[in-house]
Amino acid sequence: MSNVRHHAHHFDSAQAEFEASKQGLWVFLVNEVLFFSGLFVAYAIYRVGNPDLLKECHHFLNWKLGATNTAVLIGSSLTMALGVTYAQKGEQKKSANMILLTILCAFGFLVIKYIEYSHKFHDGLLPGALFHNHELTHPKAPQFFSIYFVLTGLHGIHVVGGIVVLFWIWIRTLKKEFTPEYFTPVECVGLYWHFVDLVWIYLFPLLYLAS
Amino acid sequence: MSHHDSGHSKQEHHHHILPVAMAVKIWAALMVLTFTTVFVAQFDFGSLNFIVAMAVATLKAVLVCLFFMGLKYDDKQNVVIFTTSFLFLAVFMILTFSDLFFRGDVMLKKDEAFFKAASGPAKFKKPWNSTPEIVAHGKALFEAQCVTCHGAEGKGNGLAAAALNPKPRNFTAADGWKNGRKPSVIVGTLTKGLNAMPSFAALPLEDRWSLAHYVTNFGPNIDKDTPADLAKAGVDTSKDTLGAVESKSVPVEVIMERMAEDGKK
Amino acid sequence: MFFVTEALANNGLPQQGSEYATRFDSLYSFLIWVSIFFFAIVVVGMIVFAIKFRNRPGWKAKNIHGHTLLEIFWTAVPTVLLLAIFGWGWMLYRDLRAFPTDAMEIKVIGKQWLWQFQYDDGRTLTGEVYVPVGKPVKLTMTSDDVLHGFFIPDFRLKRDVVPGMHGSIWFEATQEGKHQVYCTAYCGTAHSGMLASLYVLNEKDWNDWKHGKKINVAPNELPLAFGGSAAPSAAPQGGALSLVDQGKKLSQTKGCVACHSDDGSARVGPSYKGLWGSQVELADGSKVKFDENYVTESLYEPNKRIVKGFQPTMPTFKGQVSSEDINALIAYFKSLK
Amino acid sequence: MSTTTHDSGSNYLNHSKGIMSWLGTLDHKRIGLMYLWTVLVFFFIGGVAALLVRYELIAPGQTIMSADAYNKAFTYHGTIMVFMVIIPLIPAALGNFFLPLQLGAKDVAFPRLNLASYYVFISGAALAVTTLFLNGVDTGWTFYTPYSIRTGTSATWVLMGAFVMGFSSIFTGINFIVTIHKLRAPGLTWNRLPLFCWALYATSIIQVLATPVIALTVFLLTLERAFGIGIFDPKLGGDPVLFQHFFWFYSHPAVYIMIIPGMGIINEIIPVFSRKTVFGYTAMAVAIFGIALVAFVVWGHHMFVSNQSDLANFLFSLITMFVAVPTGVKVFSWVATMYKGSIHFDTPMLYAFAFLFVFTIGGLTGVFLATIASDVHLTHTYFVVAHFHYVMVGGTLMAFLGGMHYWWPKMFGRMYNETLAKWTCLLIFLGFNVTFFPQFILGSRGMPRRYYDYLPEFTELNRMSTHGSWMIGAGFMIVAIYMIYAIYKGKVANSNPWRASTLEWQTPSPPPHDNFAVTPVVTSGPYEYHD
Repeated sequence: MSNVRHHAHHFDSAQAEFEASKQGLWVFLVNEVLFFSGLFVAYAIYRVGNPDLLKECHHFLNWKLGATNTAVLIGSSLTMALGVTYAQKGEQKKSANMILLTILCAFGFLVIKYIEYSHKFHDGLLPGALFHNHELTHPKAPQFFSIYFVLTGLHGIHVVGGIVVLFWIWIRTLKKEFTPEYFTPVECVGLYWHFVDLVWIYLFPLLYLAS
Repeated sequence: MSHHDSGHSKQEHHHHILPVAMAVKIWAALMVLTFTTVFVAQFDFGSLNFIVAMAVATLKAVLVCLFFMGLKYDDKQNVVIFTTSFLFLAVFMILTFSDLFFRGDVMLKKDEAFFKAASGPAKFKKPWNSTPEIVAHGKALFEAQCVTCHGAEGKGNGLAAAALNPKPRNFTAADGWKNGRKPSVIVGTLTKGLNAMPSFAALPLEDRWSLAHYVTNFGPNIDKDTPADLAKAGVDTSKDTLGAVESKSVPVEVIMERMAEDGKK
Repeated sequence: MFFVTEALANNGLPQQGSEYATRFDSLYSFLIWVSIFFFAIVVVGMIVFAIKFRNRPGWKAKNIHGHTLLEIFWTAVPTVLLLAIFGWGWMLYRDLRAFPTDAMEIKVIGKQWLWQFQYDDGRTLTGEVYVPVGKPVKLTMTSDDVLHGFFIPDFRLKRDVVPGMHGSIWFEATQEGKHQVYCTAYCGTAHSGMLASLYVLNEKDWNDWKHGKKINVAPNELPLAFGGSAAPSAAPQGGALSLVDQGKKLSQTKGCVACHSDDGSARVGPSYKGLWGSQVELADGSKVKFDENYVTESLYEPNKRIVKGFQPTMPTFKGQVSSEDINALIAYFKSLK
Repeated sequence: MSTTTHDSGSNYLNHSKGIMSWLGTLDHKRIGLMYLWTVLVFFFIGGVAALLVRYELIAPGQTIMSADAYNKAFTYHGTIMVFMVIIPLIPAALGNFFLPLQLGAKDVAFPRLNLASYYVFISGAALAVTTLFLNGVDTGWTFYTPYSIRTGTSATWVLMGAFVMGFSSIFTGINFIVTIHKLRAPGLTWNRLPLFCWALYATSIIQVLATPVIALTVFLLTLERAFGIGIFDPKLGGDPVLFQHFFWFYSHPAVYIMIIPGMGIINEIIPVFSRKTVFGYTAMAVAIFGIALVAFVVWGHHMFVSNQSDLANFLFSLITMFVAVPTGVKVFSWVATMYKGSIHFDTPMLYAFAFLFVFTIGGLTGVFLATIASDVHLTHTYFVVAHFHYVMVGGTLMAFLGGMHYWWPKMFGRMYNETLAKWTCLLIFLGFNVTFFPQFILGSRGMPRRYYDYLPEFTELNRMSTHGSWMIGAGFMIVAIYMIYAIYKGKVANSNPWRASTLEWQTPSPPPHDNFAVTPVVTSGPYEYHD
């Protein structure tokens, strides 16, 4: 594929196509926010309705691991942003490395999540009917862990999706398909990845630091 | 909508490129904020913790949006689009709360009216003193509430008695009253419940007194409460009424149990 | 087309069973007249314009872009009117939610697919409930399984019955006699069979009934689809009907007919027809004779031995049917050759 | 308004051959047609279910099916008609075809996403319809808990289907929003935008904002069925009423996803056949947005008797009243548009008349249900069934048929049999009212909905309703026959048979592959007629 990119026939300039794709992604992110909204509503209901619920439950969440994951994701956001910057400047090599770093951070995040989950499974801190932990006696604790698992689970699925698209643009960058004129995919994947970070920025204090 | 009046109008602003140094600064800021929020969470400032945590999170989110996601330099349309989503998230929350946190008589625990004759003015003066009226009232209550087990004559031979062990109290017999047959004691039993007999705390206190007076009348001899007993039962004889007549709230399980029993009758 | 006029009587609303219903009906007829008015404006306008300004030689359309004043007018007027309607509706609704403290309370339990009514004296009725005329009655309702809806059209009164919650409604009946109760929240197979009859009794009947005496009020007009006509029972004991009739009536008032037909057609459960004395095949393949013992067991522990091809959904009737009732039911089953 | 007249025999239909050239096409017109045919197939299935339901109800007691079969029949009717027919019907089929044409664009912003949305839709629909061959589903299209958790039927599949189809709807929404923002022809300013585009714009916004919530809701419900996460299940301490909030936060706006595009079509038809501009263009556009926004804050009026708090009842009843205001503005403006017009009675206009008639009834009966006291009596009864059929069938479907008759010559370059079309329109209109008007009375007299069996006093009205359903069924059959006949044998139509002035008529019929040889330049409003 050549470095000169011909825009699709229904746009009258590559610029117009870039703007359109980017806006499309923003609209997609709107839909993402509303997708998580239901869970935040449910969370709020249980939090406000049972003030002591989180006090009791968050002791059973490992805030150290949570904080580490926050740091990991923020780091990946930096590398992602740099990846976009270098792509815009046409520095393919650096861009590719930054994207690779982002992918590694994403895997790191998942590994830590896996450790957390396995502890929860071991302690029987499971959603709803599966819940069987004897130290945590709050009647609504099963619901709390339902929300915990669905929220972090869906976020986790978004991370996995992120890894897939990051990998895709990494390959394309290595193939030198992007130029200072055409880097739409990098930009869009970047936006998506920052959104994934955004969700976690709220999940961390809401789930782990609730006192 | 100025320069968007036509989708085809050229927008010749070159892309803004986020400088590497700037990106690193933002990253540093985000890390600092993360440490702050974790640090604060180690102390208990009550509801303040939550406010701080949310404020910090929002600050971080804004930084990410403005710089990493480049909204600061982006087409204003996109800014509007993205903010809309939070507007509707708020609508979703607020209106759902307008139900969830304002349920009136719906939930059992809040539904005082669920308990029979829960409130209302006191019917009798000094209900700890046995009078024909109060005994008559007790009789009515007894026939509604007690005959199934204790039997119409208070012999403890009601329909359900057969199934019960120990057998329901026989009020006509003087024997077997561990705590004596004083009304105050019976009121206590009615409130706490005994063996198979559920708590009748749902009945207003003076109704429980009325019952007590009625059942003592079954017996061979009538025990009177000494002022000491009354004091022990927490009755202020100087007053005319027992004070608050609204029922003590009864734990949900008790009601459920009772309903289940009703079902079996 | 007689039925149309008959159906449209009282704006197509059922009889007025309570004082609230009459106030409701005035709101309702107001809404109807407002609707007719606006409907007329739109449709008449449409027809008149269509004829007057039809395309014809010599006639040319005038291009009109709008008329601000007119547009403001038809925005403002409906707004005001709608707010008024809201206010009226809310005032009525508030009365529905203001529970009199002296209301007699009956507890209602909905289960698939019958209604149970518990009085404070411990009396439990299924599929029928008796209330005094002119006295406030409060129903506190909950469900054993799924959502149900308690609906008394004659009282213009409805509320969902939600498992795990207790919702209440209240009414003060003015119209003696029978009022139909429906389940309005879809609850599965026999949803449309989940009916009950609410009898409003005058003071004398009410006192008699309370003390278990026999009373005779307007007979239950349940159609055969729901188990044919049944006289209300002088609960808790049966009236002076023949044993077979008592059994038939019980099978209706206890809600059996929601699931068991007497004409051989299988509903949720097997039909009684020709069942008596036959060998019934059970889910586990074994056989059992449909006799007194099996009938009794099926009433007390319904899900112990299920007939092949049916689901274990029947609730227990322990404590709700006396041995006299069971004898009556058996006599009834025998009669269904 | 500039017209581009280029005459080569090549158009989007014969531009490339072979089944693959359709299945893999990125042409919005072909994707629109594929949507159209698919949706119409589901419409047929849903319609058959409807006829079965009506036939069962022709008399009390069992007529043709068991209670369980009946419960499944009305569930499939509801689910198919809502998720697989009315929601994609106008936006995804007609919208896909005509939005770019009306904007003077060569295609939608993201043609690949557009094709993807079609296949996502197909797979979701497949998931849902498969259950027909398993043990079916009997929850009703509302999936209320806890019944939907307990029922042994294969509800999970349908929930999955709804989840997947949700994304096709979201993709279409994203696509349209960006297309309208970025791909309008030079000179096509916001205040020159055809009202059909405004309608699709508002619809797309609702699709993007509301659909994700139902996706999450059915996802949670699936988890509830699978693991018992206890959010909605009272047995595990969950709250069944919360489910209704989640469900209606989408499903009420969804009602406007269904009706607003219909309003858009009527907005196109009435000016064209009155030969004059629409009355109060701005008010019309604003009203569409008013409705779309209010749509998000009124969902609780479905729950007045659900045991939700009285505060919520107060708020929702109050806010709901304001839906009627913009709706009224639109209806009045449509009538006013005809004033001093020169009205042509072609089939599309007849459907517009029918629309005004039934939609007005549907709207006004909505006020009955918004008023809380009367809703307590009417909700869950046949009154509600009648009301939303007057809006959905009477409104959306009438508008859709109007649009089909209006745009058919553009889509296929052929005319249908005008006389036959007019008589069929009359038949459908009568059949519709015979079917659904009696249901208002059934409802107000107390017959609950979703009833397999009913008291004898309701018999005549039910029989009448069933007979009406046969008239509608026959009507749709006739339409299908003469429309398909028209594609092959109909007389050739010129590029602008109705002398309309919006851009889709400024290109040959059927339109060429890339719509416009020369990008048109817009110089005036959409409905400026000077004849």
